[in-house]
Amino acid sequence: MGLLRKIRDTGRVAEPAPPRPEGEQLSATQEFGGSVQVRCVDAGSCNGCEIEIAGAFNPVYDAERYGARLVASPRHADVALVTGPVTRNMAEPLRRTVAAMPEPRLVVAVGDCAINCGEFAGGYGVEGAVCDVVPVDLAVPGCPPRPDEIVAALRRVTGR
Amino acid sequence: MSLIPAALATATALGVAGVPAGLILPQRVRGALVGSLTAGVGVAGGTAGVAALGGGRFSASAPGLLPLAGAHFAVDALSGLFMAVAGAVVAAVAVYGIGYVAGHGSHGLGSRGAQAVLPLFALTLLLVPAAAAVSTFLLLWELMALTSLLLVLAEHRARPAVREAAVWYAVMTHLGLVLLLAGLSVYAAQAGGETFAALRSGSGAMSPTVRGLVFVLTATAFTSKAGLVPLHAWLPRAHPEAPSAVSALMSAAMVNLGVYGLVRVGFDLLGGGPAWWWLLVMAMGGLSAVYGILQAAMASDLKRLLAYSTSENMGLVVLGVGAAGLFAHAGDKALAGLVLAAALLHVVNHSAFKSLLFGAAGSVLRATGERNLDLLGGLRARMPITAGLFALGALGAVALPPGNGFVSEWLLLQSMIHGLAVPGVTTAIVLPLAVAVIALSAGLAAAVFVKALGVGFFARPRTAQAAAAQESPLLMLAGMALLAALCTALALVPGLLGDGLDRAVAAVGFAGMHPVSGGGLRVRLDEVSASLSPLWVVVALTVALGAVTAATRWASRRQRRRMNARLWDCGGGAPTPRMAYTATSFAEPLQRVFDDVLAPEQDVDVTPVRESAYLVERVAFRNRVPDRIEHRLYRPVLDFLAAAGQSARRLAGGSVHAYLGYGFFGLVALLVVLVVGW
Amino acid sequence: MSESLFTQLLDLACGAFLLAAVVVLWRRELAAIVRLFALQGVALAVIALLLGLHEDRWGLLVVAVGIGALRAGLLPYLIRRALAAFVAERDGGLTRHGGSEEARETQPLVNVAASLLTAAALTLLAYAVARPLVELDPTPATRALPVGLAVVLIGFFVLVTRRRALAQVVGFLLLDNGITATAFLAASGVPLIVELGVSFDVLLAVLVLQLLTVRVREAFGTTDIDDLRELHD
Amino acid sequence: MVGYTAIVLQVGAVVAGAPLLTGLMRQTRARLEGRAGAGVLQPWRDVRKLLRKEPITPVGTGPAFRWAPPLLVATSLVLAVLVPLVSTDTPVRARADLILVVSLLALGTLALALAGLDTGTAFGGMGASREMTIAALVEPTILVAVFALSIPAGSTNLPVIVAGAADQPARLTSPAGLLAIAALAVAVLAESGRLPVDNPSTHLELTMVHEAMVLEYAGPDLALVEFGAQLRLTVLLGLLASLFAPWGIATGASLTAVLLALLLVVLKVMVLGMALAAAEVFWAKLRLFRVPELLAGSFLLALLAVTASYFLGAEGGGAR
Repeated sequence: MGLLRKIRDTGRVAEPAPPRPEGEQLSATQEFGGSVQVRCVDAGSCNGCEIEIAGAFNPVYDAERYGARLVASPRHADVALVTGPVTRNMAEPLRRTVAAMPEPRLVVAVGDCAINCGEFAGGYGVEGAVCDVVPVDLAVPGCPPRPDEIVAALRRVTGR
Repeated sequence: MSLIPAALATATALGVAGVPAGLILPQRVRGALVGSLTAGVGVAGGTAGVAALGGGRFSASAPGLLPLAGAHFAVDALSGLFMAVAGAVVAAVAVYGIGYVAGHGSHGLGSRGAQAVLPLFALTLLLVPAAAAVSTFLLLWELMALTSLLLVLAEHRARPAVREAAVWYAVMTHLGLVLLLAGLSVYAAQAGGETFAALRSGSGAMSPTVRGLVFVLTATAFTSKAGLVPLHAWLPRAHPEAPSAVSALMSAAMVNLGVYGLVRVGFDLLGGGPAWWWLLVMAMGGLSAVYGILQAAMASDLKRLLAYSTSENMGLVVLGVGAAGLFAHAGDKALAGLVLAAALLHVVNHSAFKSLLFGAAGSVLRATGERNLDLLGGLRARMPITAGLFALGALGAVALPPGNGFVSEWLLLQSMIHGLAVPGVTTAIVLPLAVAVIALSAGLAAAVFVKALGVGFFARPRTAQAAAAQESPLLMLAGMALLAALCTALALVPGLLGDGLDRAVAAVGFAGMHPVSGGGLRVRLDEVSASLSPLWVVVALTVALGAVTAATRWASRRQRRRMNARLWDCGGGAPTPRMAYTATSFAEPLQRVFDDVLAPEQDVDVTPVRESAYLVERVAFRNRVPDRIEHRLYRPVLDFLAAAGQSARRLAGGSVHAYLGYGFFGLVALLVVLVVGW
Repeated sequence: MSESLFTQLLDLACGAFLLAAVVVLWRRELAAIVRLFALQGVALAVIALLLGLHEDRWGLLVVAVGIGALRAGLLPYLIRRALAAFVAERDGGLTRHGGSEEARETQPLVNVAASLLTAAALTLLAYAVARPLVELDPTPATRALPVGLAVVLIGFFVLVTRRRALAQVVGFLLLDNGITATAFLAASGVPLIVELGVSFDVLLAVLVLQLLTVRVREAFGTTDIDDLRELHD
Repeated sequence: MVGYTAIVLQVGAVVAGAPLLTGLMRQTRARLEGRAGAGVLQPWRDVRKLLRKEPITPVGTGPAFRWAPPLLVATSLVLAVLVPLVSTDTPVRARADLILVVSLLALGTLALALAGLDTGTAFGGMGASREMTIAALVEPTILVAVFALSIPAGSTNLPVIVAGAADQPARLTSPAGLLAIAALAVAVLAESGRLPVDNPSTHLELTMVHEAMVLEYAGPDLALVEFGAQLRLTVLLGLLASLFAPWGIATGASLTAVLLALLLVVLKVMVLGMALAAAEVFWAKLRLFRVPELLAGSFLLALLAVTASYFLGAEGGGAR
């Protein structure tokens, strides 16, 4: 019964939804129609971005209310959230992951490393930024980006 | 009326003609001709059976045919049912066998000996139910055992395991014969005659002890023939090692005769008995149902799996037979008739799907040389027709709609559920357990056949043999197609059997409840009713499937083309077929759940590299699920026999005089006993 | 109270009574087991209460209140206190076995699924055995007689198969509950004085057992009864 | 005529309501976790989007993979026709046999398990193996519970059972009735792949049962798989509602009664779904090898229900 009391005392922790983010609509958004399944790919990140992505789906930011949901297989996914500079060992798996997603599909690069290799630029194990490996449709800058920025990017994809 | 004797005579003539044909003919035409003769035996015998099911009766005696007693034959609807089933299976399997033999040359089933015996075996399958005297019955029974034994041995040159299986089979079937001989002899002596008519009229005057003794002896023999646990040990050995056509005949026609014997002796001749007989029978049936299917779930040898599934299905049938006895004892002939009809219907259905499954397994074995599911896979692309036929048989075996097994298991469940109307604390306790047993075995059967189909036929081939498989020759496919048609007919219009089933039930004195008629099944008792229409289910499913497909197509009308893509490999290298689940891994959760029952043997050997104990060079893992009942029950007996044999060797010193002396003293002792006795 | 309502309520109480015993086999947490035992005490009290009301025997009402107080209140309280003592000691962290093992029946001698199936078999046995008794005098009360018998058997089974001393105490108490229920249902209760005496005995037994387990625990660091085999040598 | 209307209404409500029920359950869960939630319409949006996506056939898969999703939905649709949710007096009432219903459920499970094996991936096989293990163990529970339910009605025919229970509510509050409810409820949880047997929202392959089998599906096929699972859950909850709270179900040929019954059954299923979602917040998924314990427990309950209805059933003509 402790949990019940906890639920009652806590109430709603999700913050009120901020206004819909600016920016032109992506072509696929229309087809998604407010439902986006997300597959995360860690292509070599320091895990800072992963923590923020987890934050974006927690009760406070609650990305799920805009229709985004994490899934376990790229076959189920519409969007690949790619983090980190793409390491040599992850380049091929990343290509395969994106190829395994059914059309229409989008790739979102999360974090500075994913956009331009960030701190790791020129590292011996780094193949390049995400856009060097797969076409990127949307980028979320930041090192790491704040959860609300990730949520805002996802909202541009879901259109809600 | 004269159809039955004519058909039986034709069958006999064809079967007997097959013996010289198999021995003399050159190899080129042997298979085809003997196969045609065997098919003829099947058709003729099946015709006789159908005629008997249609209400025909026949009885004849040939006093001179056998010494002392003469031969007696009688055919009623109960015999007719088993003859019709055996006839249909024999005819289809014979066609299959022609194709099977054609590829094998003169080895195995194609050899002179095997081809000469095959028609005779088919004939005995058809004649055993027609026997109407103890001596005739026993003679045919033994002939059936011997011919099947020779057929099991057919491939003994190819694999040494065949010989061991044959020894097991020979010993167990002859122990069964001894029990049967003892039981029926006591019965005949007490009844004062050896024809079934004499036994029937004499059973009333016998003391309960003698009746009980007769029943226990004969029931033990019959259940062993039916492959029931714990007397099943021959079955999972002989079925896999026999040529597949023979396995099909044994599993779909021969084991049925165990049930026939049980029903004939228990109900018809002895006229039913006290509750403990039937509780015993039900206990054996329930045990085999669950234990058989559990062992099938653990098996990765395809034919062994099918053999254990036979044990399970016969268990379900015998469970029904036992329940019928229980209800009859309580005085409810209507319910007894209903549940017996369900059991007999399951015999028919099981024969249809099991012969089909064994046929398909034979095709796989022929195409790949492999029975181990772990080494097969991907066959659906290379042998699509065989895979489809196996799937059809498996649908029957899992007892789900729209398969034919579902029809009879539904009826069996219904009759058990409604059996609670029979007063008494025994039924109230036994029936829920029986329902649970049927349900558990049906659930496990689903897992078993998903495994057999999914691991053996789906995904990609695991070995080169499986990858190089080729579709079977036309005649094998034709034989299986006949059986598939039979399965489909039984699944969609069980009403085909209709009155025949009622007559078979009425032949042992129970009320026919007409559970199967026209469009479906209907159970109607005093206070209960239930109905099932398999055809409706199929139509409904088809319509729904069509609607779903059409709706999906409409909803995604701006349809993108269906894309072929590589399997999702988690981004790593493409998954190799060796990564796919095998039959062993598929069964692992069940093995763990039923750990206490199965007692699997596992051991892990870790070999470290020479330099360090922490670096592993090789890990060997062995997992074996032995037949536990067999281990616990047979091993001590075998050990005892071996020990006894050792000590008996002292008697056999090698001196011929001593041997003659034993005979002499034995004779004298016997005479002394006789003199003193009188 | 109308006849049909009485039957309905009595059946319900008996059902709850049996169910509590069954669920004891299901759960591993000793705390939950004790809670279930308390629940069973309530069901037993309700059975006594119903019988008393139905047959206008006011003595039974007193017994019912007494049973409720003892079996749903005092005994669970005592066991819970013993349990709390173990768990508190665990926090000292000095014992050979972990405290969480003390608070849970982790490894019963017969695994849980098999215990449940055994319970099913025992219940069927109880029904079969009690059948002749029921047929002597088929009233709603005697018809529920097998329930009491089944609880006796299940209690015995718990006693045989559980390792923790406290689980065994509960098993013993289940057994006693079953006997009491059987007595009520068969003969509509034993004389008041006998019932009081028995209850007093049970209370004493529990106190003694509780003392014993504490001693055992202090001496051996565990209440796994199987470990007591070492005493044999 | 009213009978046909009832069936059309019922199937329509189930088809339209199945995703909404899932949405409602997710929303309930979200609220209890302090989240805002995606709204009850979200599963419909998911289905719509998946239908528009590209269908994919992985190389090496065959007809089983292709046809399992439509077959799953088809079996659920037939169930939606058969199970009396709105009216017991429909043209299919003679066909609505409880054993048939159970078998059709199993047929859907089996089709999906074969599809999982057909992919030839490790996860597909793993999911199929686990799913079939659970399905095999659920079967005895569910059929013995069916047995218990059929005793007072004297039939396994669903409309007869439901109508009988609606006439005599005492059947439901008897120990037999209550035990059968509990047993069947556990079986329903297992059949529909909910907590504590299976976690439908897990992302970890090694903990998956149902999800592992469908990892290869994409686009419209995936839409069918998800829709099929939602249909099953809805039909099963509806079945529970009809069996154990049959009040208000139409038993005659009156259109108003049918409409009222439709409204009531929607409410009942909503309440059941929300209760289940709320309960799931409190439950953890059981280890796979603890599931047999749960099912053994529910089997015991079912068996007790049978014996109780036989031995205790003093009234209602239960025992004879």
